[in-house]
Amino acid sequence: MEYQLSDRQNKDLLERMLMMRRFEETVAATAEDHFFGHYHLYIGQEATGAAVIEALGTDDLILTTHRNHGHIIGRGADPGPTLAEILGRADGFNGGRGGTLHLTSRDQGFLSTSAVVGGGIGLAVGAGYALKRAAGTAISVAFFGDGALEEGTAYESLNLASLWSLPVLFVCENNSLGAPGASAGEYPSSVNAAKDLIDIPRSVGIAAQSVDGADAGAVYAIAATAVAAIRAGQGPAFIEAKTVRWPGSRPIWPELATGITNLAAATDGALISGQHAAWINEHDPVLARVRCLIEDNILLPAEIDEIDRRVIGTMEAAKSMALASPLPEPESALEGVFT
Amino acid sequence: MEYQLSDRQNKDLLERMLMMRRFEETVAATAEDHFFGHYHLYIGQEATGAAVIEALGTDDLILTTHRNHGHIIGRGADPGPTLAEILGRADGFNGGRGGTLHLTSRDQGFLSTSAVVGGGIGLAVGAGYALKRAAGTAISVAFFGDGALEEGTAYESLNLASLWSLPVLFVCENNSLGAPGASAGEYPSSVNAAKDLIDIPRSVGIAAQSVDGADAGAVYAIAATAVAAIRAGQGPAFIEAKTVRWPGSRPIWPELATGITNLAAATDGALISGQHAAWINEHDPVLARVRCLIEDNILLPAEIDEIDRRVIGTMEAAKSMALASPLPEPESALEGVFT
Amino acid sequence: MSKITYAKALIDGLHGCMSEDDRVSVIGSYILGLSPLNNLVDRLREDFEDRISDPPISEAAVAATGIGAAMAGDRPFVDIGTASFIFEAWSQIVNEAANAHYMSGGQISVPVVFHMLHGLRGGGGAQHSHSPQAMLFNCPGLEIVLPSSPADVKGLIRQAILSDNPTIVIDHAKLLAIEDDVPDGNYEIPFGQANIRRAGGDATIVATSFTVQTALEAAEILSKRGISVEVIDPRTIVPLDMETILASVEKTGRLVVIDEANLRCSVASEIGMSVAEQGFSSLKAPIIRVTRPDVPVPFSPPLESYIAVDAGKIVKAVETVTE
Amino acid sequence: MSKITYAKALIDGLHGCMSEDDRVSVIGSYILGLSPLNNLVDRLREDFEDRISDPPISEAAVAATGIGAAMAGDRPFVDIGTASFIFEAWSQIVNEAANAHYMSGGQISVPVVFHMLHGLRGGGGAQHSHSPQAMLFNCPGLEIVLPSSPADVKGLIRQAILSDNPTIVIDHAKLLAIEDDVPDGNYEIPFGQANIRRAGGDATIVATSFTVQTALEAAEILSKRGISVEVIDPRTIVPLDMETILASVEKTGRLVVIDEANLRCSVASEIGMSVAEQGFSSLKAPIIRVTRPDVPVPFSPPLESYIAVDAGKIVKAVETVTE
Ligand SMILES: Cc1ncc(C[n+]2csc(CCOP(=O)(O)OP(=O)(O)O)c2C)c(N)n1
Ligand SMILES: Cc1ncc(C[n+]2csc(CCOP(=O)(O)OP(=O)(O)O)c2C)c(N)n1
Ligand SMILES: [Mg+2]
Ligand SMILES: [Mg+2]
Repeated sequence: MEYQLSDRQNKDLLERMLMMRRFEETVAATAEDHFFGHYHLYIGQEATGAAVIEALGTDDLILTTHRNHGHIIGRGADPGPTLAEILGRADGFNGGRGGTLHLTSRDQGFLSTSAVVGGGIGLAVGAGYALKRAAGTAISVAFFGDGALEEGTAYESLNLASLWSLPVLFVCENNSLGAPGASAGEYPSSVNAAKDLIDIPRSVGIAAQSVDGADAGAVYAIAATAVAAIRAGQGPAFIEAKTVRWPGSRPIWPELATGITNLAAATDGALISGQHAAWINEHDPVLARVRCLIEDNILLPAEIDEIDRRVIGTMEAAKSMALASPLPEPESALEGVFT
Repeated sequence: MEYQLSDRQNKDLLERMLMMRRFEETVAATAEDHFFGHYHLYIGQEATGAAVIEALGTDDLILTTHRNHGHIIGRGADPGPTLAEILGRADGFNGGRGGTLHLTSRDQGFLSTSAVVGGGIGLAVGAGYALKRAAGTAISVAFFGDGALEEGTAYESLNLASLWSLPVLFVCENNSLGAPGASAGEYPSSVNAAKDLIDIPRSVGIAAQSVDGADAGAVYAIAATAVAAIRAGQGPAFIEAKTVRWPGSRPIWPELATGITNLAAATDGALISGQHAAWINEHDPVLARVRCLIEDNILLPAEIDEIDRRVIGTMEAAKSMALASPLPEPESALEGVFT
Repeated sequence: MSKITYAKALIDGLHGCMSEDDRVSVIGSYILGLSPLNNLVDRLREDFEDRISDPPISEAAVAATGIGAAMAGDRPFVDIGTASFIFEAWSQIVNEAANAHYMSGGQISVPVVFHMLHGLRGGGGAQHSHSPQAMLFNCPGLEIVLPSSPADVKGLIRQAILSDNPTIVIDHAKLLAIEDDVPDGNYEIPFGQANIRRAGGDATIVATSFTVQTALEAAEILSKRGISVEVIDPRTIVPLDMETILASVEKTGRLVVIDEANLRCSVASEIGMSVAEQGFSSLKAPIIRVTRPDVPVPFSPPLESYIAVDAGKIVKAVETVTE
Repeated sequence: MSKITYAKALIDGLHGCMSEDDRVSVIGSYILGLSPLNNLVDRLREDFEDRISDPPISEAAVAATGIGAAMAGDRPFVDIGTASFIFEAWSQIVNEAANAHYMSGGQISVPVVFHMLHGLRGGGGAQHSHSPQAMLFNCPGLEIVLPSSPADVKGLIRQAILSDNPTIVIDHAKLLAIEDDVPDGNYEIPFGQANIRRAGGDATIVATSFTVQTALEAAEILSKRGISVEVIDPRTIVPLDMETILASVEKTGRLVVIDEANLRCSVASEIGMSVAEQGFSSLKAPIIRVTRPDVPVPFSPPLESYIAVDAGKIVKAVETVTE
């Protein structure tokens, strides 16, 4: 069975991607004048997150990583409290206690963001354990980077999920291939001797596939197939989405090196210029998606523009909300260690 | 290139196996009247340890596990101080501080026995790191059980050794297949979702092979080939030896269920009787080896008997030495935390 | 009320919770280690077959599984076996379980229980004899339970499972076979309420886990020598009932703190220091700690005995502070 | 003598050792974290290209590699990065590195150095702000070094590398940019010798790592208020120079202990308790600890500031004990 996006889903998915992109642009713009810890933008990986999320249901549970903004926004969390959290404000999802590294939106099914590389994978297996015991059809999803596969807990967790046939979807966003960050001092990741990362889950009997993470349709087809199999009780599945990590992380390379996205450039390549032009042209999954929707006559440029304008408006409102939110009361730091 | 055992090596190897077997029989016999912690006998796995050790050189370094007696004795460590250590005596290799779980004979190239499942694997990778930097031809060897492959550090260590092309031989003694221990309350091991354990090292690019661990000749051929490749700079290698764990571990199943080995039973099956007869017939690697040496006219029964008698004499001397050794001075417990 | 072993009381407590609440499941069945009493676990296996499972030797993933399941609403009881192996899952405990509730701003709670056996067991050596409670005490966000009697373990284990916080229950292998009166039926013992195991006026002893037994032995010897000691068992160190301890020290003016962990940064250090801070004016003598010295645990019996807390050492310490 | 940053002094010390001894290699090049000074590491990369390597994100295997290499005779300097991630390698540190020498009966030594950056860094949140020295203090067999100045770090890092024992060197991100006089050439600072950073007679402050700077700030404020404090930096907590601390408390009769770790079982608890035990008769007032409270580290700046040790809190504590 081949899963294809319906028109409605195509629109949804584009909106998710634009929400992700415009949110990160807002983060980068806000960061210039306001305190942030370090953060890691999701730019360049939108097609993967949006397509996987499109394949999920509302009861599914998600565990994500330091590069979590896209997942949370793409899943439909209100960007206001999301940005407020990143800014450490009282009205942030975590009341300012988590920040970008631990951003959690329980209402959207997020249980935790672990900033420990690989930390969320085992938690997702645990969520799968609980869901399997509950005997419903919900599944859990772990998003993680290629670097997480260097951690032994990732491997242990894969083995355990496989042994107990838990309903877990493992989504590895391999953003190291061609990532320009290394030269700017970013962490080396994908320091893995595996020729093919999917050989790792396969070695412990987990069905695994690689996909071009910039191709939302392809990711959706694979994710929807995997989700259906998991819901049918076939045990965990693993997807490696090959994406390209964009700059825009703080403090390592805080510039929004590729500028504010101009959707018109999807159809008019001449609008892309500057040092990173080739890279934007080749890799930008948002432009690629827009291009494809127009070419396939799924959406008109004007319809896309309308979505984008709405998204941009949402972000402006979110920014206002977040900046209007107060910082938490200092003494409240002592509260809430225990329930 | 196919490695074959020379006559000399065949004799050596048999002696190593008999030393291992007779040592463990001595341990079990001594345990009845003297204090021991828990221990884990190597009976049933002698062909693997002896053949791998036969393929090593004197400068090679070894890290082993809780099931270490065979490796240490097979490598030529004096059984006196070995038994003394297991008995917690002052003249034990570790001065009584380690006991069976941490038995260390540095002179034989043993760096440590970690009783943490998987603990020695990373240490062996470290030894390989040092040896590679020293640019000689020595290699390091990690012996470990199938259970160790459930630990994430094992996986991390394989990946690291592969990435850095370190001179490490990984020897997994998979003793869970057909092991009767589980029914007697032994730890479940081999709780691994991998259909084939060697798929795990292979997933991170390590050359790996399985072998019948009861067949000393086959283990030797594979080990010698792997050692030569490692010495030639080809990076780490992995061997899975399929063996069968014997009872005789304390406290779980302390009986020497299969009795004292009678070498005559190698040629006269009628001498094997009792509850475990089939199992001894099928699995005992010592009897299998003796049978094979006689059938292939490599050694005469009388020659084998002579070796065995010498080995038994050595064990009697070892036992006397160990039992004559005093317990350590209590106050000495406070010394030697730091160099 | 019936006279049963500590091990049975523990399993009874757990069984009671499992009977009441389907969300409670057991991951890891070596709850009583390799104790001869381990077959008590068979009752759980029979009555809750699909709720007890043996995981691979993967402490980190196993702990994460417990934590993630708890985040999703389950109430897992995760057995780690020998306490030394919790170190394999240290990041999961310290970085995930302990922080999640606070750092999520209260959105998430983590009602997981981790159970393990700590301490000197006789020949365990350096890698099977740890008492990790001292290190865990330095990690905010974990409730830490150290039972010392059959009646306590039954009620404390129940409270641990009912608690919505991540809770570490640390038993001692040498407690398992101890027999004593245990109330029938289900009951919980609230956390943070110390138990005055023996009343006395000349000196206060604070002890936890198996060392409570040793302290009671010492108290008996001391009473024969005319020294009357009060033995306090905090039962949980997080939360810690400082009030009971301070009130006792106010009465006796003398404090000896006992701990199975080694000296530096031990539970004894913390409790002693808290008294030095909050009860200083009551003190008539230096506080003395009786703990393992700062050495790895040696294997050989005379070496292990030499470093172990025993009644003799406690008696000596009390005699010193009451001199 | 030249005025250089702490970061440069650290790299100079390491460079000196690498120049002298081929057995010294560096595993992990984020020695200065994401500090803007991180490019100082380039000097090591250039001069010792084949002796510095970046491992995968596998703290446990990386630590084991360092330990195993040391067992085999190498002298690796292993950088863990943010101290919170040492928890991933806890078993390797606590079960392998710390025990090997003792439990082998002296056959093996483990001359490895583990380096990491601890503490509140500004926005690090609950998983990037740990100070693991308190937990490590409870593990016998590790030397623990907490430098607080450029001159100290250079000499201490050298001593750490020369030591035949496993040694943990814990730097603080906020120290890296501090500039001060540092002697030229190679020198080592022996372990176990506290440094009296400021002499005084009214109260003793014991502080470590970055809190030494905070304590000195507080001492300055207090001196303007007519209170003269002695600020002692133990520099290493294993071994710990109790003599210098006890001598100071004997003189001042008052003790405030400062620690970046959270309260329970902190380094401050241990040092305070040791004084309550060994220096009780000198004490004229309760000992006070100034540490982080027992909460995970929150992200938001006002929350983080609220729980941080600062000069104001230290001043208040000293005023209380000298009242
Ligand atoms: C256990 C642990 N070790 C090291 C780090 C520091 N660190 C933060 S992000 C990162 C790289 C992660 O790579 P990857 O998982 O591929 O995610 P990406 O940033 O590429 O999306 C590292 C090493 C960490 N957060 N946790
Ligand atoms: C980290 C850790 N977890 C659990 C244990 C308890 N334990 C001791 S032996 C053992 C089974 C090991 O199986 P395997 O590695 O296959 O070795 P075998 O005993 O079969 O030779 C277990 C779980 C341990 N020693 N270390
Ligand atoms: Mg990556
Ligand atoms: Mg096995």
